[in-house]
Amino acid sequence: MASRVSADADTFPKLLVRNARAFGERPAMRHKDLGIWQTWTWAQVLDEARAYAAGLHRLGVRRSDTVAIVGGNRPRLYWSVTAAQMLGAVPVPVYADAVADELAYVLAHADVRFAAVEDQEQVDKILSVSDRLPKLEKLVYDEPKGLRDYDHANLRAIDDVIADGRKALAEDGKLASWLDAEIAAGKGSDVSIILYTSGTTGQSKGVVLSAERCIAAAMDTVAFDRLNERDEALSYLPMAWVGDHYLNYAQQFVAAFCTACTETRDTAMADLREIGPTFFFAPPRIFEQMLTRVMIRMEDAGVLKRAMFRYFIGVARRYGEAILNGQPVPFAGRLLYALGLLLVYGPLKNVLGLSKVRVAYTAGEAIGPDLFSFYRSLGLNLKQLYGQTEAFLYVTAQPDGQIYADTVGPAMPNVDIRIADNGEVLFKSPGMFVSYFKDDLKTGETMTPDGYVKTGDAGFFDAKTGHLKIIDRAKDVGKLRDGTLFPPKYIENKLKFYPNIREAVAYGDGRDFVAVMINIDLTAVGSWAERNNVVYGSYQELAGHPLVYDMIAKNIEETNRSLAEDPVTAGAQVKRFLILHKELDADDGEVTRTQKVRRGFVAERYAPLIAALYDGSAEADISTEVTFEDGRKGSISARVKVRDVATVPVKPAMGKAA
Amino acid sequence: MRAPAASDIAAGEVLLSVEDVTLSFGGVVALRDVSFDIKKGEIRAIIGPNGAGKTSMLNVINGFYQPQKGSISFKGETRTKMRPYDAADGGIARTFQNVALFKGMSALDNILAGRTLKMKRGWFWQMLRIGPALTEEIEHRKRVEEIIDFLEIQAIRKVPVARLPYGLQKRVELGRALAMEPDLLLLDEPMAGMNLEEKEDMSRFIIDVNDHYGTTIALIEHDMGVVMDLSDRVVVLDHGVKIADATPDEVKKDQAVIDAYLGVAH
Amino acid sequence: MLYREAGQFKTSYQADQAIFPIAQDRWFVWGLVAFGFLVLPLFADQYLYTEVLIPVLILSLAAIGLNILTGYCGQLSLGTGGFMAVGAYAAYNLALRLPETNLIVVFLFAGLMAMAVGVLFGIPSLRIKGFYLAVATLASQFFLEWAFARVKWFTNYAPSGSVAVGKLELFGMPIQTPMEKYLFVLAIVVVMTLAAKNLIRGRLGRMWMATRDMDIAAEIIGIRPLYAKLSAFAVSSFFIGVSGALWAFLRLGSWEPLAFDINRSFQILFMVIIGGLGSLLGSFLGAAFIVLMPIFLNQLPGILGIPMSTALISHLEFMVFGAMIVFFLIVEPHGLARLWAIAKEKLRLWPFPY
Amino acid sequence: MLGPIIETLIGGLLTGVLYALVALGFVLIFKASGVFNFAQGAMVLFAALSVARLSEVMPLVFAVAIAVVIMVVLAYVIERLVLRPLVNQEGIILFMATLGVAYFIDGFGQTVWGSDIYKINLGIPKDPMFFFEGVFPGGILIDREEVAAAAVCAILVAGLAIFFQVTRTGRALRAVADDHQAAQSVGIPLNYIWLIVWAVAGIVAIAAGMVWGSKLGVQFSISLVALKALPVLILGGFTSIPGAIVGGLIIGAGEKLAEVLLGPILIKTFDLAGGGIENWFAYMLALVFLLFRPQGLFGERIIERI
Repeated sequence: MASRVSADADTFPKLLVRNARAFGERPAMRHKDLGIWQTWTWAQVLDEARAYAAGLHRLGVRRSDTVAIVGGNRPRLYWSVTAAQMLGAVPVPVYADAVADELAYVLAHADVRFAAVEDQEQVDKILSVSDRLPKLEKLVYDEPKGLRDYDHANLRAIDDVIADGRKALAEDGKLASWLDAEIAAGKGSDVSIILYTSGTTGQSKGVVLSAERCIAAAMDTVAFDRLNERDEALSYLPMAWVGDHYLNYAQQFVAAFCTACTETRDTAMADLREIGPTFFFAPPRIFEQMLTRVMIRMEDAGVLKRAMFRYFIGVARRYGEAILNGQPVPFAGRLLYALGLLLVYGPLKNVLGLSKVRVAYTAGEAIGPDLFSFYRSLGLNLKQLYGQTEAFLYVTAQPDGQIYADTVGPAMPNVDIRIADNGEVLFKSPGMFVSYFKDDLKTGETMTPDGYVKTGDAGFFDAKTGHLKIIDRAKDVGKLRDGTLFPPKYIENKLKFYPNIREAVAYGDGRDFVAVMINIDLTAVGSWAERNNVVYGSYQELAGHPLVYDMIAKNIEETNRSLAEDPVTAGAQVKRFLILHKELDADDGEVTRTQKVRRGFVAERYAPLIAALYDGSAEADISTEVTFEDGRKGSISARVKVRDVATVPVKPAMGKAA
Repeated sequence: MRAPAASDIAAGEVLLSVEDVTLSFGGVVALRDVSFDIKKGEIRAIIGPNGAGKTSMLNVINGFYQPQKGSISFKGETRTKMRPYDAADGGIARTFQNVALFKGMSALDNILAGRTLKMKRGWFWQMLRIGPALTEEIEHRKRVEEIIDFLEIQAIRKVPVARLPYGLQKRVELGRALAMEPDLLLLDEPMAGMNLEEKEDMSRFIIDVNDHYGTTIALIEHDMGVVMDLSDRVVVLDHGVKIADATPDEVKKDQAVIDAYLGVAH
Repeated sequence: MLYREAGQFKTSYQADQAIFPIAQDRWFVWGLVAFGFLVLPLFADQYLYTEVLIPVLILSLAAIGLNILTGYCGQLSLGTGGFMAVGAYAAYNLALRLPETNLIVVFLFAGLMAMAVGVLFGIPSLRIKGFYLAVATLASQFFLEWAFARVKWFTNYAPSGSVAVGKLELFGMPIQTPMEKYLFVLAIVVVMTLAAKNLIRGRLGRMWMATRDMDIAAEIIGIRPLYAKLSAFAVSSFFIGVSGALWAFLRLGSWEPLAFDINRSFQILFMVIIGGLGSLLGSFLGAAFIVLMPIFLNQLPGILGIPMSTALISHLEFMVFGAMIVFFLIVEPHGLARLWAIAKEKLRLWPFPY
Repeated sequence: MLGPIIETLIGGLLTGVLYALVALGFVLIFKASGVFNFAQGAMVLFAALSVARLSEVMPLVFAVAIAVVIMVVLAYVIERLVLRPLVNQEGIILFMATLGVAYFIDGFGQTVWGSDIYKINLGIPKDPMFFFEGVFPGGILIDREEVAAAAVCAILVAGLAIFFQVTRTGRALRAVADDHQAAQSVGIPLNYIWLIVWAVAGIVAIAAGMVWGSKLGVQFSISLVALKALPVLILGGFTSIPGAIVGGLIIGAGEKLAEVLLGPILIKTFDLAGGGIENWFAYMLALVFLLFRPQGLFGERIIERI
């Protein structure tokens, strides 16, 4: 695999040299600073990075040293990555918002001797834990504000380091040729970067990536989306996240496109609009925020404008995706869509800063189908990808024209995917990681003996499209008593896409069938009740209303139909459900502070209800202790109804096909 | 009138001294025989209960009022009569208790206006806006952007100031004063009407200005806590008369000050 | 709606501070200028030139002049007519006494003379403000009007008090036909508008606006009120003087002081207010509105087929004109330019309301 | 020589009374509402036209009575349609609005009443009176009409003084002039105040219009008399009723004297085509005066707060 990467372009510094030669006058990096987009060409970036590297060398950075990089998206921090790599040192980007404790752990674990940081805030943070970092020698910083009076024995401004390096390079010809030799001495198999996973599961792990693998992976995706030196991207996601390092570093260097750093964290959206990137990446939550803002702002528009907006969004829903996918659309539909493009979609994308986007990706978590379709129907080429740090981001991605909201696309070129017996997705890819830093045990656990990486996610290939569907974390996927796969999150997420359903908790592991407990969404159901003259006095009353039950039952039946479409999930259709009389609440420990359901705890707490779900009774009494907002404790008791829902019969012949 | 360069005066030496100043309006005496000095590089606070004559003192220093008696020496030069623009010329900038921004202009233009004195190109070049005039305009824009960066108001640089919340207006006004690159900065209640967070921000900026640009600062403030944290030395006025002049710690213990403030909330 | 600003980012201060930072605006203005110079002459007839285009352009220039003083520097003036007269008679006398003088020099001289007189009459602005100043500027209006009517030297002892210009030419090219006159005026107006814009967005403009918005704060940042106000009077009068000369030479041909009476002052003031204080665009919109409305009102009875005596039409015109002024002030006190700005903002944010 | 000068002086003073009458209308409105009412001249013309045309068909007393009603209605309409929608706008906007109103009233008046020259006969003998025939050769000639005007003016001023000092509305008006918000907070509706001052200014306009009309004939040029009242205003201050009267006298006397004394000198020195310096002399006088006393004769000194 690595052989595809030629020896004169198998590290990022070498790519930089190549880009400076091939695209010397083209912009490589922008940063909104002092009110305008300061721009550096590839030749200038090379010049800065070389001077910086020389300066770092003079500060004492040596081959194989680790250099921490802490801060927001700023050119000098990106150059810190390159400058370290030029010297054969290993950059270790760290989340800027990490608390001192986390920071201390990563910096200590990575044995960093040097750190390049953004500003006073980060300097203070590191100094506060310096007793835990005996190996740390020197700090360099980008923003000098407030640091004037600090002891500069081990502290330098990056600008000073660069200036010092530039001077040394100019005065000492040998240093320059030494640096050139150092760059040339870099090998594709060298460690390029260590990315620490955010650590939702236990302590962070340092994912070691090699240069040639990073570059190989980026080459594939650059070709896949035909990115080139004329593209522009916005850099606003954390530098320590694999997504940013992939998009705004690896792909940028391979395709030689231009990356623009935002002015401040608060101005990201305004900067997005100014830059108007052609290649855009955002997690679903950003797209969701954007949509919410669109809807809220439209609420304040005049009646006519609102009607026009609704009408054309409707047109887009009908024809937009088909047009984007190049499918046949009636002429009248095309005409209406063209009008909509002029009146709504074009201006809307313009105001959001998306009008020049050629390729947009979202990943990180499941995106709601409505949300996904909304952007696609506007003509935004939004696609999903599936990946992880260990894969250097990509495992699968949706190719242009083959987009399905509920799949994450086929394996990327040169990626090999296998589904393990327990449903876990395994892969082998060009960009796969080398090891976990200083943790062979974990590395061994994650790799199969034949060199595949375990993703920890359960999934299957969709029968119709051949695209991968991710259903749940592998360890959460259970089995019904008859051995059918039971992916709770997959079912819950499907249910939660209905606006009426705020939360769903599915049970089925080791049981005969799947049953769910539902939390209704008070806002959505409440406004439905208002429209339909359903009178209610409390959440409990509304939740128990027969009409509400009917409505939710309909939602579940639809979900069942969708589950039945795929043989792997067909057996996991929901047979019975109930609507909880109270909202699951973090104060009661039912959900985490980040609103994730604590399944086990809920099962225990509502044991009588679970029993009722499975013993066939039509209703059950429940009494639970609750914590009120003012901290008082009390108890709520209720009689909760249980309902059956229709399921789609499964053809047994299909069952074995997967 | 061109005052001597402030660089001739070493840090810690007297930058401005007020000697026996008496000011009255009609029969009402606002200041009586007030003397004190401001040393280069320090943060000097002027405090006192309402009606103590604090703002009048600032107005005398920067030329709005002409004292009936006494004199003011700035950078070693004693002056008799001067107008505010002469003070500006000499290197004194100030902000007002009630924000005095140019409402019809953006934050950026407001701060740019603060550089009026630093710009030299004549009408003809301005009219053509090419060559030297353009270079000058751009050079000063850059200096202004540095101030915008310093005060962290990037997001509002092109917003008309009338639309800004009060706290940000105060920041823009400080920016305009900084744009003058003053030797002495007079701040009239820089934190009046701010919430705690805004006060903390503003305190940080004041310290940073003093630290980063080395600007000597004289400020009036009501919030005693803020004054004690910020300032190097404090002058206390009461009914137009100086009743104390010492470090914050000493002033806190001064019986005359405590009496003057008795019953006055702070 | 028509704007596509995403991707129009600025990499230099020069681009950021451009007069039209948005590409679509830039194209529109270039298109408009090209239309004015190249397309209009293809079909415009004499009436359009002499009754619409030339008056609108020349009076726009006067409105820009007054706007600099009133809109940007905040000094209300009712003496515009008088300063126009200074320009007109200065140009007349220079052309009369030094017949070989280039026409451009003649107009420059007109502007400079008006500038000198303007500065002289601007001196009271240091002591007085607001309506007191407005009334004081009336002094210049009446004095100048009187001077040009009574001092025989100014009119070269013409027995009727009316003066006329000879044949006009520029670098050997005749400026005789309405089209030639129009193109000449257009060129001057374009160049001078650009100059005005540059002054306004430069140091001088900021000084004016600072003085207008808060004179005390302007003083503490080192702006001398004397300098700010008198420079506004000077530049303003220069523009007004040139427009007066243009009005006399290219619109009227022969004229008497009455052409620059108090009603002219009011007319220009109306343009500035209706168009929008503190907006160059407003000066043009206001001039167009004030010039076109009487034409429209005059034609209206004819269009509607109602026979009316000319006296009645003229009285009705007064009424409608007055009513329109009041109506406009109530609907949008900040003038047509504000309406335009709101519309533009709406288009930029479309489909959002804000 | 002294005789004609005194004669000129007295003539000037009497004309000045008329100026004062018009200026009074300005002051009333400015004082109470801060509006610089440029329509005062048009109101004078309109009032004069109303009285002139009505008195053709009825006795003068009735004509005046109806004119009063007309002016009150006009005040109501202006308050309702112009001032109320523009409340809280800047002074210059209100000023422009009154210019619009002036145009409208000029057009409206002439549409309704016609645009010829009309006469108002006040029943005062036209023949001039002669005084001090023993002191000066030929005596001093004084126009009875101007004396009558002075009397009207005196009565009006006395009336207004009583109105402002004694009546509740008058006191309210003074409160408004001093402080808008304070006035509102004591429960005086601003709209009502405005209506009153405009109506009173309208009635003052009737008086001015009748006197001017009987002197010059009622015609369009009457509305230009308003321009003459402006220097009076600067001289006397925008908010001072005594200022309007004293200013009017100074301007009236000054410009007549200048015409007689300064005129010939100017004509000779500058080779002028006739005099006519009274067109601008009043303004120049006011301007020079302003340079020394910017707040006017009776204005209060403004101390700027910082």
